[in-house]
Amino acid sequence: MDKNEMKNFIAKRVAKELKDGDVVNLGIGLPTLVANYVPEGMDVTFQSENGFLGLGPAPEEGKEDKDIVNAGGQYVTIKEGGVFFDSATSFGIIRGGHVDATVLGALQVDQEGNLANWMIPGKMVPGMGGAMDLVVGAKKVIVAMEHTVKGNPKILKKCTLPLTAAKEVDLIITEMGVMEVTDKGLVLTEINKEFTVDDVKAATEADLIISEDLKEMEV
Amino acid sequence: MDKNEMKNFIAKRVAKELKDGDVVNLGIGLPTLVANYVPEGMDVTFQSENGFLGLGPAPEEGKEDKDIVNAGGQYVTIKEGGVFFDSATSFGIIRGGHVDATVLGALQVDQEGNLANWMIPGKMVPGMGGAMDLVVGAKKVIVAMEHTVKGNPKILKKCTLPLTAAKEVDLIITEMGVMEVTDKGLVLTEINKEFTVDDVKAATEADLIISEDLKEMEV
Amino acid sequence: MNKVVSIEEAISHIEDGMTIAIGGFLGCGTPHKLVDALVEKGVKNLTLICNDTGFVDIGSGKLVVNKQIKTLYASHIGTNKETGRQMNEGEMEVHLIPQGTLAERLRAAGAGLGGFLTPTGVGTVIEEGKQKMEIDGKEYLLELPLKADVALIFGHKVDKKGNIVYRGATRNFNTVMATAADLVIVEAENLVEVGEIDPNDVVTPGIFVDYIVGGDK
Amino acid sequence: MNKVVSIEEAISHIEDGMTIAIGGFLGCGTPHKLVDALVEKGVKNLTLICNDTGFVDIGSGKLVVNKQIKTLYASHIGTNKETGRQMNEGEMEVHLIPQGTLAERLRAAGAGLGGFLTPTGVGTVIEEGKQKMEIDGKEYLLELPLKADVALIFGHKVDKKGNIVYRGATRNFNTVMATAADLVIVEAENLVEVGEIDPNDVVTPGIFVDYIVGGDK
Repeated sequence: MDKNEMKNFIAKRVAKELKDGDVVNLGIGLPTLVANYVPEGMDVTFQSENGFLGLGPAPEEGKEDKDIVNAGGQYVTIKEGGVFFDSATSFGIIRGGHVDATVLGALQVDQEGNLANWMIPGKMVPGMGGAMDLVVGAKKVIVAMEHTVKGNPKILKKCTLPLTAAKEVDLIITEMGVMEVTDKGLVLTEINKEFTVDDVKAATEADLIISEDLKEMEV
Repeated sequence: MDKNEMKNFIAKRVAKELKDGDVVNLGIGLPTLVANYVPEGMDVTFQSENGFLGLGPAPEEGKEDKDIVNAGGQYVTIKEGGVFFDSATSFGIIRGGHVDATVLGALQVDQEGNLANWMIPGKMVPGMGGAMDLVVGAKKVIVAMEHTVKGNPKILKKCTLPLTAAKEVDLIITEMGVMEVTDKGLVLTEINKEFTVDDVKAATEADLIISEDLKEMEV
Repeated sequence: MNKVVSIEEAISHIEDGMTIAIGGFLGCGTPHKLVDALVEKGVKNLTLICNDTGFVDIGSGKLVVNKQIKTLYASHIGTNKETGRQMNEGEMEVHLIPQGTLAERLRAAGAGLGGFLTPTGVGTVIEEGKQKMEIDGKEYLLELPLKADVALIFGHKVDKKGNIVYRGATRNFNTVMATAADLVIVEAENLVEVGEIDPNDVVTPGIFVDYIVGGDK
Repeated sequence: MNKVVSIEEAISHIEDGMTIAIGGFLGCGTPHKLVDALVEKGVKNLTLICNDTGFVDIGSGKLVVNKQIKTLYASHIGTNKETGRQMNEGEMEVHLIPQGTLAERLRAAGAGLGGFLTPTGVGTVIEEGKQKMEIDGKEYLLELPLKADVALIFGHKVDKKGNIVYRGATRNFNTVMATAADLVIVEAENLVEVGEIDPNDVVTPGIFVDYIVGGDK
């Protein structure tokens, strides 16, 4: 798989986690691809934390509306039945547990479900934006990312970067497999058939528990 | 003065406290009469705590709108430029100091500015409704009422009934005069020419400081 | 995801002992048909959250008269004598809450806040049992979220996704209650198709609504 | 009570050292003309409250580039490199605040609340210096109100009383900022007569607005 295929593979697998009627917030980058893989007939509402529900795809060229942009500042559309609101309402929805799932990337994630994705001290401090609220507020937190960065593990025993939130991650989905954060630790529940368990272990710093019921990762 | 004249006399005097651009909340009963005495050309916006700004007079018979009632449940109207909102917004406006004056009645009020107007233990417990928020939130709290009840003082040294709020009253306006709550105590600043200072003192349990600059109460 | 159901089906989810929040202000903006159905169903030992208990024959007060309420959270009960009688005779437990605090407690529950500091009630009996905090030299009471199992609300125009537009003074507590209950049932004055309400005009997003009844007047 | 003034008159009230809240989200819903006027006026040592600092040439970020900002409160600054540079080199004091907390702190200031308890930031550096409270077994941080001297906001349709209707995703922080400043200036995209906006459609009541500029496009 090339980078692009890999990202779409991950996004496809994330889409399988969504259920009819879900309200979902997708982070910038890879997570936005998830919207392309929602099965037809399934009613999933995407939230844009800058102020609306019913986020739709990018508009055709020339049909951009300056007042309809997503949280990344890109022109998007709103679907029929969508709703615009302000930031206080938006984060009331998020913090109040009315978002079923949030999908976002990570700089680091660990076996306790800790997540770091908003700063690298002394290097890059973009700010947390809405990530801290989303990770604390959403019912299900899914980290969707490439398994490693430049060959180095991002799934650790313990995050070393400043946290976005403590113990809030539920699921990690990468091109190698699907990992669930449980009381017992991080459990590999699905594996991409292109990799062996040893491959995954080698690319993961965290202690990986292999599910007795390990399945093939299907997308 | 008969009861009705007395109430209108008090309401007229209260109206003189209002300034152009003020946002004002009027309590049920006597205070509602204040709206009739706002000088023409003066822009005063009345708030109805059940959910709007721009409270207007009662509609003509037959023109009642079931969705436009005041906090007393009576049919009213909304003026041009008015706004409807929900209770959270309404009390955000009230508690946030965006109401310039609230005018309300009292069972008791005392020389420290304490107010009791929401219950008589064991006898009448209607509840505080929006009164506690209004008295705490409004920039200026004006108590408008008859000076005594059945000949007994209502303006006391110290309230004996459960308080609506502590030390929030700024001004007391009755048919006998105008009293200001100050750091030094309760100061009679205006007197109705139909009464003597001794009359007012006799009808008041609170220690009454007579302003050196005592004026005639004009309406 | 069909949310439009009969009143019977909607209230079939309401059982004895539940906490029910009902919108409205002295009957204005109250879901009257849902209240009537609840009176008919006769579920008991309910905890009721509402601004007021309306009148003996209007609004949520009917549930009081029918002796279905065990505990009440409200800001004003003076217009319904039966509420006062049941309170005084110890038949019903009544918690009187300042109106702004009641609205904010419901909002806090809906918005995932653990509480808020309000100046309302400082120096009064409302202080009792509450934590008092001083911020910037001013005293505040810590008030906690208030949540219901079910909210019964009323919308002027409701689309089939549950997006709601209110009219006039009917919003009152309907908006915050919609966010602060596990199950939300809206009584629609007018039911419209998805797309008939401009996304800029919606006040309560449909994601808060589980069931829609009425609208076929 | 004429609120409609020139941009020059409106911003004549803004002085060195003031705290200014500016609406918008990456430039969407930002009062661009007011920002430009403020850049031209050149007031210094401002404290800026905004969601993000836009880009070097779009939105409130222009004020950063022009070195008018001493202290910044924002949730995200990654799209404006100059903000990061000034922060790293100690030229500007930056307070990063989770977006929901920022919105809620402004709302609290506008709604007269002394603070609120949020779960956001528990277990992170955001905890530092804050009181932590446990409610019902869950941990929360006590966050305090955030208020400005002046708020610069943007409205799609504004009547001459200052009643505002927004469009699309432009509401963002404009609504809460309108409530949380001593002086509120709205830049109108369209200025209309009083009465042209239905009382049911107003999002920000005109009582919050002191001055109205623009609208003559």
